[in-house]
Amino acid sequence: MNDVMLTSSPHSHQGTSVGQIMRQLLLACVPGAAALWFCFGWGVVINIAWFSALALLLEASILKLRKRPVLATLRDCSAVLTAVLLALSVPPTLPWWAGLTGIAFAIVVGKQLYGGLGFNPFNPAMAGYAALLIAFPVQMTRWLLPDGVTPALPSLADSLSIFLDRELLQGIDAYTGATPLDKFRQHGEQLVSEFWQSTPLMGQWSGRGWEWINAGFLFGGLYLLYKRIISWHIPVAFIAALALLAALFYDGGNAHSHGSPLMHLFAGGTMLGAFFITTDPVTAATTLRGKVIYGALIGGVVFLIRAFGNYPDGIAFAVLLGNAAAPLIDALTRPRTFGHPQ
Amino acid sequence: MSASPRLWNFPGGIAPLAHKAESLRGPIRRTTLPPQLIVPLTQPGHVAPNVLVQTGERVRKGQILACGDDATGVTVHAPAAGVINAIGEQSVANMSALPELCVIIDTDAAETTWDKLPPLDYRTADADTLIARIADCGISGLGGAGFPTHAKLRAALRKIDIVIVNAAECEPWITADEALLRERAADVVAGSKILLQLTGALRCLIGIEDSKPQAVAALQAAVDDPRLKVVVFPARYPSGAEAQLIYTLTGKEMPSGTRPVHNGILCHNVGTVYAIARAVLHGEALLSRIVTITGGAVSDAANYEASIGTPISFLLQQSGFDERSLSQLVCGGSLMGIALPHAQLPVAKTTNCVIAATRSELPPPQPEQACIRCGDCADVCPVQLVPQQLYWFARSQQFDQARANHLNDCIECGACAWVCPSHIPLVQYYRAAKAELAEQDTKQQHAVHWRQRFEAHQHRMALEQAQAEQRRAERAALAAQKQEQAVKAGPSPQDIVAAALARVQAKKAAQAAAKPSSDDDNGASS
Amino acid sequence: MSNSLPHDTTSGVLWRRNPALVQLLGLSPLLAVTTSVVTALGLGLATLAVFTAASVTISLLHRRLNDALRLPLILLVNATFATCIGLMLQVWSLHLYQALGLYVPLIAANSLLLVHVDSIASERPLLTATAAGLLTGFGYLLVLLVFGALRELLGTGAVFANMEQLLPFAASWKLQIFTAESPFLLVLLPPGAFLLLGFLVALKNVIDRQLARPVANETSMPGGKRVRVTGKI
Amino acid sequence: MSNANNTLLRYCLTLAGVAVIAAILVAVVHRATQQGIADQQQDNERQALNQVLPATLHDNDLLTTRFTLGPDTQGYEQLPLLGLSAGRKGYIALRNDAVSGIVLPLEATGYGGPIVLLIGIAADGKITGVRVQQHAETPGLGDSIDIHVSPWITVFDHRNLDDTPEPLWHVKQDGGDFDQFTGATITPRAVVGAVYNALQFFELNKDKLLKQPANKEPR
Amino acid sequence: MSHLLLLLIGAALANNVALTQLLGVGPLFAASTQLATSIRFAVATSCLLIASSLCNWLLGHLLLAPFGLEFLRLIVYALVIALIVGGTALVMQRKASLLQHRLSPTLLLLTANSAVLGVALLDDDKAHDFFDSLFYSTGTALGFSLVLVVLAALRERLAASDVPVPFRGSAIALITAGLLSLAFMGLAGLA
Amino acid sequence: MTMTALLIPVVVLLMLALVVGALLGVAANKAHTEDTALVARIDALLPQTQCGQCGNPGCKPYAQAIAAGAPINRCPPGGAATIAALARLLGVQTLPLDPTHGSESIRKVAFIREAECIGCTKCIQACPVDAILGSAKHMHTVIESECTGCDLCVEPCPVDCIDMLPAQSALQRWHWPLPNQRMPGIALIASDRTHGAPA
Ligand SMILES: Cc1cc2nc3c(=O)[nH]c(=O)nc-3n(C[C@H](O)[C@H](O)[C@H](O)COP(=O)(O)O)c2cc1C
Ligand SMILES: Cc1cc2nc3c(=O)[nH]c(=O)nc-3n(C[C@H](O)[C@H](O)[C@H](O)COP(=O)(O)O)c2cc1C
Ligand SMILES: Cc1cc2nc3c(=O)[nH]c(=O)nc-3n(C[C@H](O)[C@H](O)[C@H](O)COP(=O)(O)O)c2cc1C
Ligand SMILES: Cc1cc2nc3c(=O)[nH]c(=O)nc-3n(C[C@H](O)[C@H](O)[C@H](O)CO)c2cc1C
Ligand code: SF4
Ligand code: SF4
Ligand code: SF4
Ligand code: SF4
Ligand code: FES
Repeated sequence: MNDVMLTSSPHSHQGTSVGQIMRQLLLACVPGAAALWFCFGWGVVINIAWFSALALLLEASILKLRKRPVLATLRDCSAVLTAVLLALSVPPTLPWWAGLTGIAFAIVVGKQLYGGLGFNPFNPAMAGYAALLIAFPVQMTRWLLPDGVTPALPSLADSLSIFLDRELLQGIDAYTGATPLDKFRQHGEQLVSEFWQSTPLMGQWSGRGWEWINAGFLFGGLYLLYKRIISWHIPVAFIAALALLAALFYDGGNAHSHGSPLMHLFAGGTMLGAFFITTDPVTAATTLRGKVIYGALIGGVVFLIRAFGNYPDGIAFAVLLGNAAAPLIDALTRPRTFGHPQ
Repeated sequence: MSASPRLWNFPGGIAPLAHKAESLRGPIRRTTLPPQLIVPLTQPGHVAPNVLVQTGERVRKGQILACGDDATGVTVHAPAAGVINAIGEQSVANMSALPELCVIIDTDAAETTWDKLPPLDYRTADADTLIARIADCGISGLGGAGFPTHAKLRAALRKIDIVIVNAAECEPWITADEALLRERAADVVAGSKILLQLTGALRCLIGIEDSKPQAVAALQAAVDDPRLKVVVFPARYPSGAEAQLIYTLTGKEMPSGTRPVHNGILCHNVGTVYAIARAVLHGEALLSRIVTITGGAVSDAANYEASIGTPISFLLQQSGFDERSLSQLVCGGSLMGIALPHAQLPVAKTTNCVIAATRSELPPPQPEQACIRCGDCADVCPVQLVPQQLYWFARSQQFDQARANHLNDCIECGACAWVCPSHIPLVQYYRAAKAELAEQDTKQQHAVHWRQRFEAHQHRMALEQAQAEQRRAERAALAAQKQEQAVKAGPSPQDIVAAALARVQAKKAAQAAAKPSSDDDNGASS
Repeated sequence: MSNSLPHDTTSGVLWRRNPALVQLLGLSPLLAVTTSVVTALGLGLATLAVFTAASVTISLLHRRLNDALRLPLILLVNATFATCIGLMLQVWSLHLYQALGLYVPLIAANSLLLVHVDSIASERPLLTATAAGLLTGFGYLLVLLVFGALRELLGTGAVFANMEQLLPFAASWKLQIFTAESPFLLVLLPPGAFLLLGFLVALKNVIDRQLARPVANETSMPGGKRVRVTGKI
Repeated sequence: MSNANNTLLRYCLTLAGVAVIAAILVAVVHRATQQGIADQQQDNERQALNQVLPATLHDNDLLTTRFTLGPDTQGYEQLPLLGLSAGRKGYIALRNDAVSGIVLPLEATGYGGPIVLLIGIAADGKITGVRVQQHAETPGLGDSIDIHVSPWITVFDHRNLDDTPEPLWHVKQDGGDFDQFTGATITPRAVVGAVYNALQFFELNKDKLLKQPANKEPR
Repeated sequence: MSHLLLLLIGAALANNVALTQLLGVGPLFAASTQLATSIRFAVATSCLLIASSLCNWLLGHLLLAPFGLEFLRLIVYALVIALIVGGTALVMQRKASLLQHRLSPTLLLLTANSAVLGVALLDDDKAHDFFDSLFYSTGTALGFSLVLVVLAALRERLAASDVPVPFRGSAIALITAGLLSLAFMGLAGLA
Repeated sequence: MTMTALLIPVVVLLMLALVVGALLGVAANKAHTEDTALVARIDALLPQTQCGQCGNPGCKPYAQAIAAGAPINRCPPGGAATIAALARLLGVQTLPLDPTHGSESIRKVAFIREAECIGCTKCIQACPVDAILGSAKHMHTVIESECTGCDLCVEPCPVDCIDMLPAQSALQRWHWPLPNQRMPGIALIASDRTHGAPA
């Protein structure tokens, strides 16, 4: 009784915790990750393991350096989540050193330099992705061809060799090629339907394999919505803006078309971005109206980059731009306080 | 029974586990008189009370122990007869855990006569009489804040349309109001009618959560006046907070910075209304109140009608207190209550509940983590603040920003901290920041006042200086005249010395004449 | 921005209150032209020249400065010298001039130069003004140089490439320190410039704290500087 | 008010005085450096041309035998082969007063936008050099076409349409003779295609081009 | 018309003055410590930028070019900027210059903005006609203002962050700008 | 070099300079900057204790000094809050309070032990806000609500009968402190969250 701590009210709590939320997110990643593994093989798994280990190590050393509690903080799982999301975004052929650079940038520059969990204005995983893309464009644009397009996915041994940056028997070029979005950018004078015929890369609605990957993340996202871990505002606004713009510029699928809404929704990182990345509460806008604006802004920029920019996909850049705008959006969309005029 | 009235939905809110059944298993218990009572003399704003008794003095039950200085002061009565053992600073159930002035009475259980005032007929008495009676009976709000009821009523005299009786009791664990309503609804109804009479209001709404069907039934049975209406609304914390309750019942938002009485509404807690009824109809001062004793560390949770000043430990004992399983001792509900350092503290007029909680019920707070801006807090804030932003501003000590974001509208309900996955003690941040802002305001007021005073002072000094200057000039002219004469006469060194001496003499005389002015010292050199 | 103090010591200008690192003055060129040593050195020297010339000129004119005239006069002087240096640089090495692009004429609007000329030269006699101009310009040059070398090294693995553009005899100065399969492009691009400078500033802060540690706080008498508001002292 | 006018006058005069000095200074420096700058500019241009057309191939000053080619220039067969979007300069190399080679401006569409090239072709149809003058390819991917980044662009030296027949004017991935870069096929594909087009254009307009001096511009 | 629009978008986003062209970076940091200040400053800089760009275009084409005096352009542009900055500041100065014997910070921040002079010079280099110049300077002004205000809002947020001590202040501001610049790289190719 | 080659630039720049000079000159004459406004705005942020600890005879003089360039960190009664407000107004960096001018403390008021007072009036003369009542040879009292706590009256008192006492009781002063700021999740030190310690 003597050493009872006297604290301000309230004295009870709902019982949720940050670690719990992050673990739910990790769980929700599983369907999408499984689809990635199915389509691209072991590289994905290797990346997840490597990134997670590095993230924990880096975060622990910085916390140690800053004399902050290490274990208690690692237990919030946010570093692992960052690592997993980054690993799910990068090509499965990334050599170990590029992964190291990327995760170091994400955890150290993107997160810990700002003070760690909760303080970072930019999405660490996307900061890491963007930095990697700029720094090592060759490795970052080297996507595997999905199962079904290529006769064989690299075996586990081959995947490990690729990861360790060793020479392969057949050469890595045998497995790699442009992603569907990249290929689509170069459809030149073809009609969309002609383009679809011309390459085995395209599947039902979108890139072969990528459809399933996006469906996986969509499924995980719906689980998060159901669990009320995330609110609908950002994903819905993001998807709506992207689909709307795509529809506007679809142009009947002729030579100047920028692709159908369906293609855009199930291509590249759309669903991962919509449910797992734009929703990062730390770096997103927080007011309800703000969230809608934020989601729509990112969706719009993603389309602009895909359609008119120099990059085949723009989730990372769009998210970073949205992050930058978030504080401003928040400042401009403060809700009306009870008892105050509008 | 008419069709259920329209209800309005206030924003946000939470639904924590109620924990109310435990203490509602039996009727309100009366306790034996504890051997010693510690009666707090606390006054609004912590100003010093006027103590009217002395150590060693014998007091009767209901005798006035102390009163306040001004119109907002609260009268404190002896809850029981006995001898004053001491008057001094004692720990009481407050947030600071700093001692306050109390009177300790060694009770005399044999002596039970009670100095009551004569009953009043509220239908004929005028408002001033009624308010004076309420003041004489030492009633202050029993709903939480403990604001002197007579002061609130005096401000309410202007124009009140609606009287609202707050029977929401939305906080977990507390059942004092519910118990009161189950057993003594008639007095509450009588008190409401007194308030209607006193204020001239046309309607009285008794707001109560739908989680208290027995109390609702008792109330409805007791209501015998068409002006009174019992309004039942869904349970959601903090439906009992004044502004939220008023909105639920009337749809009126109290403009920020105003109190309900400014908007034609008077809101009182049922306990207060009951006390008003007792004071007016029976002349009884507020000597006891109903206290819920509950929590896993007591085996026999119940409501007690306890004399003010009863040590909490005394009540706990009666309920089978097991100190070993205690984790936290909280006075009030789990969401707004005060954590108590120990149980040797007295029941005060605002003490509605004591929770002796086990570790699983109210675990010690988890370490604070960084805010992840999840926005859960904003979803539940009943005032539609953005709590996390207020937190960021408070944390970085940008208090002006916090003010601009309406920190002062926060009712400290704790809903935000209850949901926060990062376990941030948000309310403590707000309290600290609010205090800081209040301090700034006081400083600002002082500064304005002192600037005026200083300028007045400067002005006065300048005037005095000018007057002194003038006198000096006159003297100088005089001296010059003299000197001129002396020159004409052909001065000698002796003359000059003599003249100087004369000047000194003159100066001393002048100084004696011009009393307080200090400027004359300079005159010597001229 | 206006706190570049006129009474700085050499170590103060070069390190402790280094205008570029501490006050973030003259940042645009520092970030833009430091992709290699040769461009950094070229712009640094040009800026140093304008610094000195403008300091001298303004110090000569300082009696004639007043509120309304200060700005146009300073800009006029800066622009004049920047133009002259630009013309001369074109003769010396057009390649370098083109590599530096806009940043040579933009010396005229360099915030460090403006603040320096405004605060130092206009209050000082000729000689000290010249010295101050040289010193501040030199401090800036050093930062440019260090930053340029760092970025060139990290980005390409070599330093002192293309030095012949500035110094005709320096054609063989290129030092290949390491060869990477994938050059670290990020440091050569604008984001890398910001990030790297951020790290440099932090490094300076760390060093400063290490340096500051042994110095005991001077004890001072609290309230020692009080004056009486009323009455006698 | 006269006081105010006085200060006004003083403002103007001070500023004017300094302005006059500044004008003189700058005018003098400008005058003094004018010639030097012009020389430098020509030197630079010559150096650039030297890279695509070695000095040994000609005895004239290429700057004196410039001509303009643009999208709207008349009189050439299949001008679109050069892909020009704006008027640019070509140069004629003379040896012993005969045309010994030619430098053509050229544009290709790369990954990040237009790639601006200069190609030198000897009178016998052999490429003497190709250089990229401007491009917006992704750093680290497509930018290997820049001589400062990689020597790749020299693979064209000495080739002609005979020793490298049409099927080989492609990147290796498309069955041709030229290396692509790791992770970047579009850029080299574009450059190879453009160079091939330039050779075709040269073949088509050989007669006109090798008689070019009529067209020459005064310096 | 569409090329004017592209010019505007390009100047505002894809080739943002501050983040990709690295012009006006000093004032960007100095004026972005508070959101409210940054907005005022963004408006002031935008007006200055557009006005000076147009004045300078007129002077350059109507005065300097006819007399072959292009070599004077820097001096002329600088004087025009001084006139606009100084004039507005003198007339509108609400906050008296703090230190009487120095240029006021606001004045300095406006003048020392290399974006202002830079745009005038770039107009020449790119041979813009009058409307090009109008749209280009407007785009530049928009781009600068956007980055300034966004950075200010970010830095206000940083003020409450637990940034490691050596990085507090300008270091973390620079790193934030770096990440912002990284984000803007994604817009390459738009326009 | 021909004369015209020199003349044209000279004439052009001369004209331009004259125009710029004239316009700026006119503008400067029109806008004679009012400094008193700034002093008043600075003064509005000072606590008006009028204690002189800043080295100026009163708050207004310190405001003037700041307007003329004095450091903003010299007022101990104002403390960190005042420094922050000044920094915001003036757009300069905040600084810690200059310890040579004193340290921040809670507000105090003068209290005269009336039994000991000899009525010398020295304290009355010292008080900058006329907060002391009394006349010669009669005991003096401080009007508590007017006293700024400057303690200027303490030193002149020949019998040392003036005490500076806290203006508010500990209970009145108490408020919740900000929770432990070392974040995140530093193990809580009991005393940091245990109340009772006045902020
Ligand atoms: C004129 C007037 C002034 C009041 N001033 C205060 C006050 O300063 N503090 C206070 O807590 N309640 C004051 N009250 C009472 C409030 O209206 C309210 O009933 C009381 O604060 C209870 O609030 P609670 O919701 O926190 O329990 C005042 C009421 C009136 C009529
Ligand atoms: C969050 C919150 C919850 C409250 N809940 C109740 C409640 O359930 N019942 C109640 O009577 N007063 C409650 N109050 C206090 C009321 O706001 C108000 O102070 C009281 O009804 C005034 O009556 P009184 O003057 O009789 O105390 C609450 C206050 C707050 C801030
Ligand atoms: C961001 C990004 C930038 C790229 N930049 C270029 C480039 O500049 N040049 C290029 O040839 N390919 C570039 N590519 C790669 C092409 O899109 C394509 O994937 C590559 O040429 C491989 O084509 P292949 O499958 O035909 O070998 C880039 C890809 C990405 C994702
Ligand atoms: C819904 C949700 C989404 C998240 N998305 C990301 C993400 O995209 N990238 C990331 O690094 N961390 C993400 N996190 C983890 C965490 O918030 C993030 O690491 C913080 O930004 C670190 O301060 C997410 C967390 C949640 C709850
Ligand atoms: S609930 Fe807690 S973590 Fe979530 S936004 Fe609010 S304060 Fe931050
Ligand atoms: S404590 Fe304040 S901020 Fe939090 S929910 Fe309640 S009213 Fe809102
Ligand atoms: S120290 Fe502060 S309170 Fe005292 S005189 Fe100076 S400004 Fe006023
Ligand atoms: S009474 Fe004393 S302490 Fe109070 S204001 Fe006057 S001189 Fe200052
Ligand atoms: S109290 Fe006035 S002199 Fe001592």
